[in-house]
Amino acid sequence: MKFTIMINEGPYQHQSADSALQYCRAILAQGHEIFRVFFYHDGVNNGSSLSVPPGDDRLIQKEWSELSKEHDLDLVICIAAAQRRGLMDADEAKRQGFDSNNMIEGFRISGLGQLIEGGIESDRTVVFGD
Amino acid sequence: MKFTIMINEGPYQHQSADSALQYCRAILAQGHEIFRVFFYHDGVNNGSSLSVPPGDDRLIQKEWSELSKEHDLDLVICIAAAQRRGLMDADEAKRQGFDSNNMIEGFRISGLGQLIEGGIESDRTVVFGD
Amino acid sequence: MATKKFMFVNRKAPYGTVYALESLEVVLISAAFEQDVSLAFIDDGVYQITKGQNTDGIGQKNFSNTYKALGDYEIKKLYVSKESLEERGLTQDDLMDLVWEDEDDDWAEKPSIIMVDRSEMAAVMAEQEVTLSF
Amino acid sequence: MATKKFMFVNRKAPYGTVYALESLEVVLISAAFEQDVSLAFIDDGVYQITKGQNTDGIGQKNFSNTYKALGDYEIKKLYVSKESLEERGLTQDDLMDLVWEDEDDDWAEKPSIIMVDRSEMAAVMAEQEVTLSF
Amino acid sequence: MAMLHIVNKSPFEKVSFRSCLNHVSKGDSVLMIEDAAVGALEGTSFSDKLKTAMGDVSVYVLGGDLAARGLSEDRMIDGIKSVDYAGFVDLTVENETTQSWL
Amino acid sequence: MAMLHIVNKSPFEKVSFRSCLNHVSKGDSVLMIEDAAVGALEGTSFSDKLKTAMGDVSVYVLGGDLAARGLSEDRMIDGIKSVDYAGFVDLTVENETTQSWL
Repeated sequence: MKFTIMINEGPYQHQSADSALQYCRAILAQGHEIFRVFFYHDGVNNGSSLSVPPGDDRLIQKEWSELSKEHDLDLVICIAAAQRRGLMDADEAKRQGFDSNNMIEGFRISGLGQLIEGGIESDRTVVFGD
Repeated sequence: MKFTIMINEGPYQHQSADSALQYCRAILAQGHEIFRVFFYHDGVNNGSSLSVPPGDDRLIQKEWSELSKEHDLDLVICIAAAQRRGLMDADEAKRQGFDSNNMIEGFRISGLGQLIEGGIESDRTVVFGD
Repeated sequence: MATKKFMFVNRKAPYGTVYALESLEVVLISAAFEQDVSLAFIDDGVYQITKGQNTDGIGQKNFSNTYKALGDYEIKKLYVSKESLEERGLTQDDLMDLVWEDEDDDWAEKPSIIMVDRSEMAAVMAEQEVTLSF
Repeated sequence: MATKKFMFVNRKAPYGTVYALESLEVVLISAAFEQDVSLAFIDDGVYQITKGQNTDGIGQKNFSNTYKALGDYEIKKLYVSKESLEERGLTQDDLMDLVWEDEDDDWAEKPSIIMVDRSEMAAVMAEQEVTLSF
Repeated sequence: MAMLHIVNKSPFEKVSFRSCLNHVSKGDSVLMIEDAAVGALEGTSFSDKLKTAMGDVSVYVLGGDLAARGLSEDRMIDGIKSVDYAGFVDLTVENETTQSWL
Repeated sequence: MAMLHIVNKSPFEKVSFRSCLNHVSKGDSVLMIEDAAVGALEGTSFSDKLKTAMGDVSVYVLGGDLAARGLSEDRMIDGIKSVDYAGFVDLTVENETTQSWL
């Protein structure tokens, strides 16, 4: 069965990013397919490359990044939400004239249509938020 | 009268950053003093330099930055909260071995003691959050 | 592409959080995919479509007029919870006059707001294939 | 530096949001400033100090033991709302046994948890000089 | 010492406003900001609770937040005063302490 | 079509859980995750409301979230089933649709 997941909150502040991560792992463990994970609102901050939590804490952004690599996941960050919150990849940073960028490997930036497409193409759409 | 303000939420997602900004402007307009503004939890994201909201929307991070310049405000970002969320200035980025940094001018990074000190040294401490 | 029944559930007041605004951005995009779109306004979500919103005092953009454009995008099923209005001391008169134009009826303006009680809202929700909450 | 009455108000459950954890980090730092510190646990904040917390299933660090260290930092006034416990089907037996050692009484262990009803909690809150909420 | 209690969440959505009213002291003030502004209206499922509290405390609303949500001041419970941000600062100064009900 | 309703907020803090129960259809399922897990307990100010709903819907709780908050499963309302994340996925598969009550 094919799933699309939407995540509305950033890492740490709310549990939704943790819950969604565990849920995605369980989907994959059962042999189902994840069509797309769409990060919206503060959820875009799950794609930050600059987090350095205390050594005994989880690094949620890296866990997403590694899960993406391992299972070739399509992790999509909403561009409009990302621009509001200051999350950008190298291309977007260049386009905007910034020296720095802060998007971790394994994510890509795209538009809201990707969320609707996910809803259409998937058998189940599940939302995690506040 | 001397004020310390704590802000617990990032820009856009919650109104608290907007409310705090308006409140700080009103404090200054009445001739009171702002001893410190302390950004905690997701509030650290108010210091992001990479935001590019739609042209007809406010840029909250820049408004803080400019208010700071104009009134020589002490805007302090909690280092522990900032590390969890991937917000860092150039020095911290260098120390952590990152090529990029994302803290806007007018803020500084420091520890939680700055919040307690603000509470002790100020006549009023006001919290904005979710 | 297939056509599915999409519902956008709005439970939160505007301006206090960004959800109402960014939800509306998704709704507008969904129009381009020609899906069967419904919106639900329950609990504090009913404040999103009150008339007379004025944001001069809070430094945020007033986006309430965007709801008036939904009809032009063929988004014309806005289900509003009767009980939610009542609890908040509001009536339908407090809501914006949201309409769509029926091209099969000489472009007559027809109301987009559909007042429903809880059991009717539950029945509408039960029909949906994709439900997005913000 | 002056000594002020600081109160940290905890109204939220742990793990669902970060506030409980990051509030505790502030409380620990406050100890270094030798202030007159009180904590209030009301509403869902009472879940922060339940005993037997086990976070194996949710991928987060269990930080509940940190509350047990508060006594060592001379933080020994933890006001817990009776009504909040009752509404949640809990009693004081469900809370961790939080204590401090009284050096003026041969280091006897004394309870840090002070059960109060609403009017008592209101009276404690009214005495504070700096109230931080998370 | 009088305290300014700041509430920012709708009383129809979260329990924080009720919790605030359960913990105020006589002579305190309550200020509604952000989503809490909707609590100022007369004739709601919350208005009786607030009116009862108004025997002991003064209640204010940030007018800008009320207007943003399309609600006019003439629909407020009698006795609630509307203030702007300058008035918010004044309330903070007049009361010795503040508590935000997050 | 049966729907899985996912609630993640404490019924003592926010209205979303009650709102969910007011909008379920017979044969639907309700899963409590994150802070909503505390709603599973017997003998609370919310338990009667949930037990009434259980005449029409099946109710589940994510066991890990219950345990994290120090609450043991033997204190749950009779008839609530504890699941892990694999069980969460199963519930999503068994029900044709999902709705998250944020």
